[in-house]
Amino acid sequence: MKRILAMLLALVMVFALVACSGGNNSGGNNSGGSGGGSTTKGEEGSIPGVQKTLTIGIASDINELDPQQQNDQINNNCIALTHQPLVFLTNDTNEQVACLAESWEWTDDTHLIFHLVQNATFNDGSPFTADDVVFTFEKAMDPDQSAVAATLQLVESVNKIDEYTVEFVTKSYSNELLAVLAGYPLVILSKAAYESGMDKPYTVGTGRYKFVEWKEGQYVKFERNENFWGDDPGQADEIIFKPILEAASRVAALQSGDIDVCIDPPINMLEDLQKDENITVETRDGTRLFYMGFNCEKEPFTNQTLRQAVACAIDRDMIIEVVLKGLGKAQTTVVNRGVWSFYDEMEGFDYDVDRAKQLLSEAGYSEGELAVTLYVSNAAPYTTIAPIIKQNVEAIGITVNIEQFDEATLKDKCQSGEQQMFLWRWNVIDRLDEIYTELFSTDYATNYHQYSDPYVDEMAVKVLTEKDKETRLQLSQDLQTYLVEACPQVPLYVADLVIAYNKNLQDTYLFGGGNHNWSWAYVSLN
Amino acid sequence: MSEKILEIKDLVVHFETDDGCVKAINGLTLSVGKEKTLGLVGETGAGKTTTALSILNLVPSPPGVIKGGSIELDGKDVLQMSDKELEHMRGNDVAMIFQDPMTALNPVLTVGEQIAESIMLHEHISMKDAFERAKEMLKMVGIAESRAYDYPHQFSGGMRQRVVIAIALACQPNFLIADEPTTALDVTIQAQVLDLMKELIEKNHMSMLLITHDLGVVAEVCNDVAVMYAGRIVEIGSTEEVFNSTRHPYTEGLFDSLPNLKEQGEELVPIKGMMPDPMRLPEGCTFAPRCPYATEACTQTVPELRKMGGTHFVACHAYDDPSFRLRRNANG
Amino acid sequence: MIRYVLKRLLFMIPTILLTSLIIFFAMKIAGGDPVKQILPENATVEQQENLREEMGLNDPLVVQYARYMAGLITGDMGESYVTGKDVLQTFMERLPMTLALGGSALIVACIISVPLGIYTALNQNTWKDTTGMVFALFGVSMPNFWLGLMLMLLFAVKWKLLPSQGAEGPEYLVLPALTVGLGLAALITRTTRSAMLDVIRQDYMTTAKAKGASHRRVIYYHGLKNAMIPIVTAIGMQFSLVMTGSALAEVVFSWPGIGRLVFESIDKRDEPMVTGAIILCCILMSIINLVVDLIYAFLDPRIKAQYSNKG
Amino acid sequence: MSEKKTVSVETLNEYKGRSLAQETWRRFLKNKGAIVGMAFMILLVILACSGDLIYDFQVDITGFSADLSESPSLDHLFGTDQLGRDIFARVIYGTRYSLIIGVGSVALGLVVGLITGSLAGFYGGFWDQLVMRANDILYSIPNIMLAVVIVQLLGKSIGSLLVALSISSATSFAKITRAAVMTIRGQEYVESAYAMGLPTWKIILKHIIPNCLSPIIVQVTLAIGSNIISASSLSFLGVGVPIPIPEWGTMLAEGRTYIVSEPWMCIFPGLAIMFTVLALNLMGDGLRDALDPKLKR
Repeated sequence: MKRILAMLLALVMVFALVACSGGNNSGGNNSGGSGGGSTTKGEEGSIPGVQKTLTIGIASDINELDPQQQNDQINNNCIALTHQPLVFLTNDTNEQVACLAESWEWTDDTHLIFHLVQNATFNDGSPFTADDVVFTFEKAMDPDQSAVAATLQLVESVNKIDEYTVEFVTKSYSNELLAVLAGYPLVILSKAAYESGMDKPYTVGTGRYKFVEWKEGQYVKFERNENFWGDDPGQADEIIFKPILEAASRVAALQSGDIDVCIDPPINMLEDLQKDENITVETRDGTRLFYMGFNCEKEPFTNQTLRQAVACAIDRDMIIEVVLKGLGKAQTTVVNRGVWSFYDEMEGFDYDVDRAKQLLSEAGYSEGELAVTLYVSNAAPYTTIAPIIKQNVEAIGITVNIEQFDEATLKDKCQSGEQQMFLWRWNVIDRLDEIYTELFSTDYATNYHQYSDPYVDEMAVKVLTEKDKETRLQLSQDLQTYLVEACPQVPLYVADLVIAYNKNLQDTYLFGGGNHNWSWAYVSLN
Repeated sequence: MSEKILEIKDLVVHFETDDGCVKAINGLTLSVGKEKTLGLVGETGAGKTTTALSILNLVPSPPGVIKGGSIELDGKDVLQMSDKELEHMRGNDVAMIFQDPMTALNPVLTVGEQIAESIMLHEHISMKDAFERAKEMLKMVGIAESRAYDYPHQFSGGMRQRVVIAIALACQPNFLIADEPTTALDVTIQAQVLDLMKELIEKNHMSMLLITHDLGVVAEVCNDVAVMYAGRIVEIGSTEEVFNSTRHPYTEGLFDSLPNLKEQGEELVPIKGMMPDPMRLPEGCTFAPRCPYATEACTQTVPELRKMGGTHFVACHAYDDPSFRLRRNANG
Repeated sequence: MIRYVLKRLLFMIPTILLTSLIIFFAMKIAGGDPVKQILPENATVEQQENLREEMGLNDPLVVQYARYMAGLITGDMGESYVTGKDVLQTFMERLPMTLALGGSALIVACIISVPLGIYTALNQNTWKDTTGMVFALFGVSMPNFWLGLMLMLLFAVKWKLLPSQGAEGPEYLVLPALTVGLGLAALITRTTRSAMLDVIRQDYMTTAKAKGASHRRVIYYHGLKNAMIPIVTAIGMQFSLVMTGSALAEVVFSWPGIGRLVFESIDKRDEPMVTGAIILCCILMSIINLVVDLIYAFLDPRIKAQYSNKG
Repeated sequence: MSEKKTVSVETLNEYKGRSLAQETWRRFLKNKGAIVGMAFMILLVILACSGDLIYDFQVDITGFSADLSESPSLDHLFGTDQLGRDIFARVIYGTRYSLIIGVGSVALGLVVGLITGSLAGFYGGFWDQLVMRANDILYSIPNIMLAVVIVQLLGKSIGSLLVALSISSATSFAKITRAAVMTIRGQEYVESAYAMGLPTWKIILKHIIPNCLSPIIVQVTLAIGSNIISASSLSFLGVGVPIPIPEWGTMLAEGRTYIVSEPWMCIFPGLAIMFTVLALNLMGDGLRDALDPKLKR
């Protein structure tokens, strides 16, 4: 009996040992002897003066690397390394420039022709041709195979004209189609890879890096694509994305040198980071608009004047000061600052308690009569914004109860219209339809405002299809003025993008909304 | 008088607890001769166990404090020994058998290990060799060698006490302290264990201090008897002397409270009252409050041991009056 | 003994059944609509309906549960809504990490606590006792996440001695293990102390001293061997505390273990992952309890005898 | 030695007529740590009760001022937080929430644990199986995960937090009660009470509960502390006490990103938690020593 026990204990020990070694050597069998996701602090890679590994500490977990099965920013950051779209969105002018397509033209209202680059290859060495493009989009348009089919609703078919020319047939002209095609879910996949029956065929792309491994919850690792077809390949030998969800931990990891880049450092830790001589804190104009929305279908906010009264009660400057320590910009309009046709000159509803009280009585309510609930996510910054809004709105005599949910629940509740007021954000870089259609068009799933107005629906389509730039600008600005007056939401601020990194980090390609492209970045050792 | 193996002089042991000072032993003097067995008799709480522990210098401290006196073992004062000397002495020169065999054995070690430990510690041999010796010891106390691998809970009370005896005798000490070795056992087993002890002591030429409250056991095993009350010896002498010419009223009380099988129908005479609170011992003779013979003088001073002839000593003021006789003796 | 183990394993079945029942229905109620989670927000109603039918979500809950249990028996616990990965496989990938963390935390805790417990017991009711206990209580008096952050700021950021994040080598284990271990120290110190207090008053300790064993030997050989029984029991009884501590440390130190998996899945309402992980946790804990009981038998021959008598 | 102790205590009781409670109290008083702990807890209870007299919830606690993120000064002893709220006021006012959560969850757990534990211990058989299996389950799921699931299920509020936290306490109370009941049930005085025809519930109430009081009292003090800690851990995971209630754990979790720039925002709530839990633990340890006859000297 003792022997049996001894064996059992031995088993337990072996188990524990395996566990330990499993923990210790995970991914340790990789090139250069560097541990799976560890930073090779100061270790030179194959390019002189370039640190071998670039490690990026990210704020949320990567959950999917199949481009068409997702549309999360953090996954897109990874996909941007390994794949390329037809057209590339620049981060300064918000224009689409050549990438896998050399040039393109609308031949008429329903035909868009792309001329493809002829020397491109996938990271497995196979050439890139029109077949891959057709394959990619046919797959993308099939709702059974793709999660982003809805973004291509306008496209009827994609046809191969010759080896390096493809044609998109659309239902109508669209100002936004190019921008859609620049999105990372629609990067070009390798038809050959899919047909070869390989595991994870979606990892084969034309980008500067190659997928190596994904240790769930730990890191995703990429290595430089030595077969890259272009003339500006990646610099760092490896790029590693490491999810560190706890913000304070992420900053600590940057300061201790365990990561080279810290995405989303908490605003209140910036001062300390700025003092650190090894760290650069970069801020640039953001594209993410935070707002408080009303449910326009549910009492009492079916009342437009009441919505305006609440809007007037909110002190945006205070919110920016408290939440962002000033690193953000207030705005009146619903279009994100920086997006083409952004127009902020309308009168709107600035912070004015007297006006708010007056509007409240115009809306037919007396002070102290109303009690409303505000749904918020239990994450930053909403937990900080919510008490301010509560205080602000209660100052005009409307009691506010805050209810907190996790984001998934909050989304659900907002979609089904349970909320009265809610806090949310919307990131838009260049597509107006992402605002007019997705936020304010009748019955659109992400229209959490439950806002429905035939005029807005009609105008949204006009803005999308109007070819004359001047007219379009006018339409868009009129629509903004209209929406601000209708007041389905109180735009609070656009937060600046803040990112902290090793001071030797070079060649970053950052976007104000967070869709960064790290293909060129590296840590210089000089 | 023959040579002494143990001489205790004026031993004072107190327990200094938070509640107050418990005066367990208050100037105890006794001695045990070589190859002799002394029976130490007294009520529960008289300080018998403390005396035994003092001999091994094992009075738990805190709260126990040995305030004064000396304990000479073979001429060496135990109280002056260094830790090393003490460790060497314990188990090797002096061994102890404890009252309750149920708790005296370590439940998580095999009995063989427990016997062997003592041998290993004192004879500096390997555990393996010691274990073989332990088996022999088991055989000596009448337990099959194969049971060396068993744990204490697998033994009955009498068997356990045999194991305890085996532990005590493992290193052939020349002095054995047995603290009520049979109290916790069934009557039938008691006799077996006593016989075994007697036999082994004679065989090994050992001396023994036998602590008990059973006067029958004393009569059977001991050469000498010391009667203890509230931390002092009140009467000491050869078994014959103490039994046949009892001098102290307390000893008399002990005999009177024993049922006598020969004279059926005789009423038992319990000693009235209770042992005094060891924190508040009465002035003078500590037995005075319960003593049927007590006089004014008894509450004044503590009586010294006085010689009553031969090796017989008694501590009682009553003998200031030369004509004093205990009732028991007067009648008998 | 084998029969005893088998019997215990059999006893796990109703526990697992009940757990799965409760968790399954709880998650069905709390989890929200899986279809909305899998499909993009702008999916059509038709798409949603198709998927719902395909996943069998239109069946009564009881049928869904039966189907789930059938899967469970064959080791198929479904796929994550978020990553699409197999639940069992994901759990098994994370399991070694949690075991490594929990195990080393226990070792850390024992290294601190057992000597401290003995020390305080031997000095009962003195200032040494009080100081020792306050020291032991230090870790349990603050939330684990907070302790972890403090340790990280000191050891990783300020002194740059240890890595702050991740799980790529033994050195990465130090800070999380220390965090969890300090949290457990109070419990083990307390148990050790009272077990030792109990043990040092036992007669067999006097027997050992009377044999001539040194103070050290008496305490560490005779005493500790007996005191280990309540200590191991306490650890076994509180294994959920180890898991809780690890779970929080995993979040702070980005340690890819089960705790983090569960929290993140709950946050994303990844229903199959949460349901599966919690059922698997339950099985894991039952096995750990069994192992603790066996260790217990190993330490205490009286218990061992009981088992062999029973079966 | 052991006989000596019994004698001295028995005689003491006889001479001075001290009850067991008095004896325990006297022993408790000898433990310095326990006294400090108890004094601190009394202070906290006073603070918790008087919070409303000193502060106005709307103005001082949830209302913010222009003094954003100020370091500790004479005006603001503990500084102010990111919304300009006085941290001293919030910590003082928060006492009640932390205590309510700690005490409330333990009380809830205690009631459930006592009832189920006595049922299981007294009736055995089916009840015992039922309670013990339920305990097994609750016990095989790590507390914090269970709590997160429960809060998720019931929605984020103090009430659901109480329920979530009480579950882990309930299991340990049920276990203690059951074990105590099972030992005591077989004892003669209970059997004689039974023989005298006392109804079961009365026997449980009169004979059994008082006899398992001491482990329960100790467990209560310790559980209050650990539940306060658990509450803050839940806040860290985003399912704690809803804002803007100034519960310590929430403040600590909220303030953790300010640890470098404005450390006072999390240090003071952190210290409040630490001292409270430390005090409770010292008190619990003192009680354990005082109540356990084995551990007397």
